[in-house]
Amino acid sequence: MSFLNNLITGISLGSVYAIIALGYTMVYGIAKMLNFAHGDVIMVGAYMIFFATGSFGLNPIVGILLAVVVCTVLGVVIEGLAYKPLRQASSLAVLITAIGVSYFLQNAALLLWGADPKVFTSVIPEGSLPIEGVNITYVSLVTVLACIVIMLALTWFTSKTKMGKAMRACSEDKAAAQLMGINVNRTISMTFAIGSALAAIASALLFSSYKNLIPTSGSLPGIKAFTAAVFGGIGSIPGAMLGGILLGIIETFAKVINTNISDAVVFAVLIIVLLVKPAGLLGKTIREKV
Amino acid sequence: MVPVPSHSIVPERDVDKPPILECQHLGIDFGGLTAVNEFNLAVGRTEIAGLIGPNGAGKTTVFNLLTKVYQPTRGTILLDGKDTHGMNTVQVNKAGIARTFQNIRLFDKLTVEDNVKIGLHNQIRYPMWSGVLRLPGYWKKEKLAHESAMELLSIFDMQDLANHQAGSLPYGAQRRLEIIRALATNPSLLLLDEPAAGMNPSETADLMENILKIRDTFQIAIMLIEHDMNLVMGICEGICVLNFGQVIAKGTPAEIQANPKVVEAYLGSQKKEG
Amino acid sequence: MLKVNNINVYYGAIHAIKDVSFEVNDGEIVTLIGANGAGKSTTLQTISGLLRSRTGSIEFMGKDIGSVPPDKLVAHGLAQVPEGRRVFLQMTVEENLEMGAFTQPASTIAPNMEKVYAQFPRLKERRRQVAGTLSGGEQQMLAMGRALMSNPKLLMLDEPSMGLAPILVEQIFDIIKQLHQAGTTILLVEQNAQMALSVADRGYVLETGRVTLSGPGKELLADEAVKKAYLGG
Amino acid sequence: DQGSANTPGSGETTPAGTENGSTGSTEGTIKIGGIGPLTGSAAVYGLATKQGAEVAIQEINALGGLQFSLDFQDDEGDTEKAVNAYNKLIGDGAQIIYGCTTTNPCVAVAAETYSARYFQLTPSASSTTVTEGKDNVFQVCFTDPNQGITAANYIKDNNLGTKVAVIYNNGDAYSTGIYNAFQATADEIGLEVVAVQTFPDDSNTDFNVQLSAAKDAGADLVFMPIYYTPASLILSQAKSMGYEPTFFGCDGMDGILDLEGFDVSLAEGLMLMTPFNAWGEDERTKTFVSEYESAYGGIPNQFAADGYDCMYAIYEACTAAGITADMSAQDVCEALIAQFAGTYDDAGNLVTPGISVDGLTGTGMTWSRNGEVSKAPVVVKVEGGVYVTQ
Amino acid sequence: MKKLSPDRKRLINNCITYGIVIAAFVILQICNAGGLLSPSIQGQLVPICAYVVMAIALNLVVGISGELSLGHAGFMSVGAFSGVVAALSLQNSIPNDGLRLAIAMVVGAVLAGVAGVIVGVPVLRLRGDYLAIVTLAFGEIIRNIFNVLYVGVDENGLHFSLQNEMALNLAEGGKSILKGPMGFTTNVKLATFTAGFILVLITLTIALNLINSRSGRAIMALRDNRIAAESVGIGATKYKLMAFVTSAVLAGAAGVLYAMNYSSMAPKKFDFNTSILILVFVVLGGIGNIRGSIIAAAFLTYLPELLRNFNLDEYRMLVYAIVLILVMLVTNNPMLKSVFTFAGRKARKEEAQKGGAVQ
Ligand SMILES: Nc1ncnc2c1ncn2[C@@H]1O[C@H](COP(=O)(O)OP(=O)(O)OP(=O)(O)O)[C@@H](O)[C@H]1O
Ligand SMILES: Nc1ncnc2c1ncn2[C@@H]1O[C@H](COP(=O)(O)OP(=O)(O)OP(=O)(O)O)[C@@H](O)[C@H]1O
Ligand SMILES: [Mg+2]
Ligand SMILES: [Mg+2]
Repeated sequence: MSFLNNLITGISLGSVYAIIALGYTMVYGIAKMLNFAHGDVIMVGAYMIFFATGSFGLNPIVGILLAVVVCTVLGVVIEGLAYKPLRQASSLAVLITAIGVSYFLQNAALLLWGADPKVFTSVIPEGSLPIEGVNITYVSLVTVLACIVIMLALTWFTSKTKMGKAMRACSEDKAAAQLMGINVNRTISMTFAIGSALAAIASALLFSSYKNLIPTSGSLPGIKAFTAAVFGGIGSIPGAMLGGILLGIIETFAKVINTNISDAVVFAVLIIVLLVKPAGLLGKTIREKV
Repeated sequence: MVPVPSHSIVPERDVDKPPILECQHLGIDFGGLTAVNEFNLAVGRTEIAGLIGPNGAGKTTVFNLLTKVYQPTRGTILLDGKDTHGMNTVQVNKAGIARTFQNIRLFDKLTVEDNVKIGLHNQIRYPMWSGVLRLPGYWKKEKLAHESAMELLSIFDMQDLANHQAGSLPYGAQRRLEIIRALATNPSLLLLDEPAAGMNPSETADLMENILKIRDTFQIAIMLIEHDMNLVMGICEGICVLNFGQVIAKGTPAEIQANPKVVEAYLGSQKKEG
Repeated sequence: MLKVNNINVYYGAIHAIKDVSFEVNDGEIVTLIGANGAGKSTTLQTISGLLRSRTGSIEFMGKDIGSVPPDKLVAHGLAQVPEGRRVFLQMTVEENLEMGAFTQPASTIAPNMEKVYAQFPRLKERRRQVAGTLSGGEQQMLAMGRALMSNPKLLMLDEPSMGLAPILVEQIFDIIKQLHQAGTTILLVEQNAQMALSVADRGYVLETGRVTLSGPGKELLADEAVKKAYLGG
Repeated sequence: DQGSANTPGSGETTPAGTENGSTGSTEGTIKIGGIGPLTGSAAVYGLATKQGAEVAIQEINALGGLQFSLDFQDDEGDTEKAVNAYNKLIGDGAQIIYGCTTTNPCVAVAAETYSARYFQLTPSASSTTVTEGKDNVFQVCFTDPNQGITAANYIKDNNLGTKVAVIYNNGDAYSTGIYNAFQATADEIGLEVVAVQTFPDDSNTDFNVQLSAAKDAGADLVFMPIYYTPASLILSQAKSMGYEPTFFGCDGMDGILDLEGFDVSLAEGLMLMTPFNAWGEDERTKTFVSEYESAYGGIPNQFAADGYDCMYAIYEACTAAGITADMSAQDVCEALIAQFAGTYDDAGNLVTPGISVDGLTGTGMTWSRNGEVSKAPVVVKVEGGVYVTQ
Repeated sequence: MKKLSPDRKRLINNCITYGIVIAAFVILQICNAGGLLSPSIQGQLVPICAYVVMAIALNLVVGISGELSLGHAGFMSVGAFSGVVAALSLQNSIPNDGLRLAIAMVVGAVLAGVAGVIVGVPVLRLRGDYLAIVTLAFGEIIRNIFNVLYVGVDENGLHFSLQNEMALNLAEGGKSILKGPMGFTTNVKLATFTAGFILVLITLTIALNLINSRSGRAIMALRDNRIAAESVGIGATKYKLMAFVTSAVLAGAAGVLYAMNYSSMAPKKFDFNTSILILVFVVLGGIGNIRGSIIAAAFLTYLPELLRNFNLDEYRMLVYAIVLILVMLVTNNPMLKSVFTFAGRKARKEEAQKGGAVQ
């Protein structure tokens, strides 16, 4: 029984990682950059929802919509101001700029909204399924479902739609993409818009399960999501989801074994998996044509 | 003296010496696709052999098999009589196979000279700490490396490009540099993948002379893939034609040009060029 | 149709194109020939907007395109097959072709694709294979097919015959002729001057960034200097 | 809206005297250099200590006697930055060091002040290593072991629980310090500890495993020597898994009721040892709370109160010792040490006793030679959303 | 004038780099003697040296070997803590501070090197971002271990425990050195600016000499084109490992220098954020550009302290973030770049940048 409950805990934790990782992979797979500011965009989204629902007592849905709008705009603005000028620069230069943006968002949030923790009011009704002995909260149920929906939607989008394919083209060869008539800048902004919108949704679910909200709340989930994304196979959308969920499960059982060194155990498992599957769980190793 | 396999076309001067390279039943599959199959060939000590065939026939793949970029699915490769089974790219190179690449693979950001010095890596050696501590050995070997590099560059008289960045050289120069880098590893078999691609006829003519020069000065075997028939027919002693991964013909240039299968699959009507 | 007025292009300090001027009339095949590093590719990239000229002007169908971004030009009917293929290595052959038709209405994609497959049956066999694993020549075919997907008015080809089997070179040039008959204007950059000049209406010879010779294809073929330098004669 | 009311920035709006800190030598003001996290994940604690102190300094300066100025530097909760901040402060002529807020930085800075002879008083760095072997460093908060021991005894004596589980932050010195003392005492007095669970740092979000471990071990009391931010999560997650033991916290727990948006009903029945009760009835507390709220918004927690008391302790010591603004930091240091610890003869017998300070966090606070404060720990219980002293 | 040969250029460049370092040291020493340095600046000299060494070390991996490492703070911590343990346990047996510091550094460097091998052997089989994430993982693991590691010393030598201080059961007069999350709290500071300067010089020499040697060329060849490098007989694992371990060793030494400047330091210090900070130095200074790393490390370490002087209070880190972003935008702007990086360096910088990790 306790095993089952731990498994459920793991899945709910994992689904939160997964939902962040999805947005992360989106940007990551296309713009080929580690957007370390992604976690902080999530943080901003959460504050939006918090004030909308908490302070102004708006309906959660409205709150989420507000967050989606704000995050999307934020994402596009960040991309335009901080990343676009670096199209020619090395991906590491962009990475560092992203870190700068992350610092910026955290400290801006600190100034705007203060350092004291805000306790998030769940956008999903509290409580759990009425099943004896197992504890499945509605939040985690919704999170898992949301994950699956988003995962399918993104997969369809990038593999089937014209825009999605254009994104992949840009991620491979910007010059060639332009020669196809693809507006590279618009396409990449688009990617950020989508990624940030997903960040907003993720924020709603993340903080519905783990309620404390401070300006730095975004960074750890951000890193976990990055880990999950790589774990599942970079750029692979189903991989991001799988990676996230597994990460959650591993983390939970690592704690069950011993909370003292649970992190070490988690990362050890991660390393072993990557050594066995060097391209992540679902990442495909495209052999370089020689 | 080793009996030369019947299915080979080694020039007389090499017949009494064992072949430098011998492929038996070589083959590889990529998923469903059989890229190369039943590839049998022997190359003489100082032979210039040609490997031609339509695009996608499997020529480059053969090179990749010989250099273990891909591990063969079937068959054996004997280099100077030794089976290269289980070797990796590095070991094969140390054993004596050097190559160039169809899509040029230089160390773009390094200078021309450094590219050659890197080719000399296993020829002129000194330990890491000798370099870090700048021991006498370091200075001696570096001087030697510099001289050898210059000497090699002089083959295509490229000495005065020594300080240029490899990546910003024009296409043709890059191809030549790749050949020099390969030579620097002191191979007994040199594989050239479309050395004349992107060169105009006059440049190609120079290249042909140089290939012959290399063979004569270093006394090594050269195997080349090329779509420029002037070059292939001009310098190759034996030619092997691939189609859909299968050898469809072997023989001297004359025989190949006459072979209807080859004309039909590869050469086409051949409005004579130049 | 295309009018290039003394453009100058630099790579940082390197002055790659020096006062180059030429024009391509509607329905012509014009070829640029020249040694490695002469500036042929640079010229094409400048026309398609990937590089910018410091001086002069580029007119396409009577419109100055000197500052129009590359992606807009495609819609205007300008397509380029870049040097070294530049196919999308991680996308399948089919997806690559779809990308070529990015600016086209969805309805035209299917028929165009059939046309391309008809010209390059090899691509049809490999339609589901990722371009990265295609052979050199297969990639070249894909690059050309991809450009054709946007039914261009002006097609710019940068060394289309590079690395192709003789039989395919012939095919490529046949296709070029067909396209020409079908009314596509073509600007052709070639190392294979022999073939290029024999199909071209007019040709320009580029040497270290300068136009040194120009004239009808046949005349250039006969020209002694050209013979010596580019025909290996 | 609430949010911008507690903008740290609004610290700017506090009247002069607290402000001219780094602008330096106002005539006749004694310069106090404060150190604590104003940014980063520990910012909330640093800000509380800063603001509490600023309230006190306003009052003190209003008295018209000794004048103080506080220059409070950010250390991001990081040792290196704390030492940098310290160097900056003494460079600007600070005479007394107030801080650090968190333990590790404080230990490092204490080593500096000890060798450079600056008097240092920390509101909240509660590890014994802070004061160990340094005669110039004093604490206003309980030491960690002290809290651990008291907690164990209190739980035993009032038999609040028969089977005890502990959840603590093993990445944090404060938490680990209390736990170790608690465990040791528990073993002595035969208090049964059935489960010990840890978490790596305060950004940790999921406590289901720790809680179910405690639950499965049948613990009826969970001891949580941790800060209130993670504690609030534990409470809500315990609720959602239907686990309702007695939760018992330490002073780090104080502030949980002021969490914006926190459902205080979750904390109903929570017991904690805090020296400060914001709902206390005495005048001083009331005025402090109101002043604090008007200046910064939000109810002050014990960090703020400790900060407030620090300033008054320094003030009283200074007046008693007749400190003047023109004295060198070193002279100030020796004088204040004498005032806090009292003076002893070579045989080590007390000659003159140290000062005794009445503050928000305790009445008759006195200090031992090794810098530890002695004040009566107060255990409160949350009832109806406020503290009720036990 | 005739074009300089790259060797000449390289030589001149290196001389400039050494020159800058030595000049900086001399000037600062003179100012210090003249009492011109504020305590704030004095206090940062040693950490700056440590960060400079870290930056150079990481640049060997990121710039020269072209692999992204997000866990270098881990090696720094291995050096830091083992160094402190060595120094404190030798306190009585070796009275001479300088010697004790030197020994501590050697110990720290060696152990960090060992860690480097343990991490590198498996990790370097991975590519690009997978390697990055695994280095991150190792960094976290190392920190996690130090968080539960207790070390003490008494007359029967060192004692280790993974539970708590009591479990060390030290004999009378024994002292515990590492206390889990507390890290060390009773360190005797030994680090001096001079020591830091010497370490920087040593690091610089090792880095530059390695780069301009047979091994260095092999490492860069693997970075630029792995397949081609293997085709000329250069084994990937050996040379990637060489760069990685050298880097780890230097990071270890830097860790010792750093730790020896504080009487107390917690494992928490050496977390992901510190690894990132070092990476910021490297990228800002120009990937593969050693001199850039030095300047960037010094500048970015000093910047936040400089900002204290403007009474920014809570706005300080916000400004820091903005400055960081702006600097990145400016230094990477194709137009402005030429202004910011004079001819000699430009080429090499751009080269290396393209060679950087995460393609
Ligand atoms: N890694 C791979 N995965 C799948 N298929 C591959 C791979 N490498 C090559 N192929 C296929 O094997 C066939 C032979 O490829 P190869 O590169 O050897 O052709 P080639 O003879 O060199 O042609 P070209 O003259 O155009 O270079 C091609 O059809 C190609 O698609
Ligand atoms: N990215 C670049 N950076 C610097 N110089 C360049 C760059 N690209 C080309 N060049 C230089 O510009 C000149 C023209 O190059 P371009 O590629 O146009 O020649 P080309 O005629 O196309 O030669 P090829 O037949 O090899 O394609 C050459 O000298 C080349 O070295
Ligand atoms: Mg090929
Ligand atoms: Mg070209």
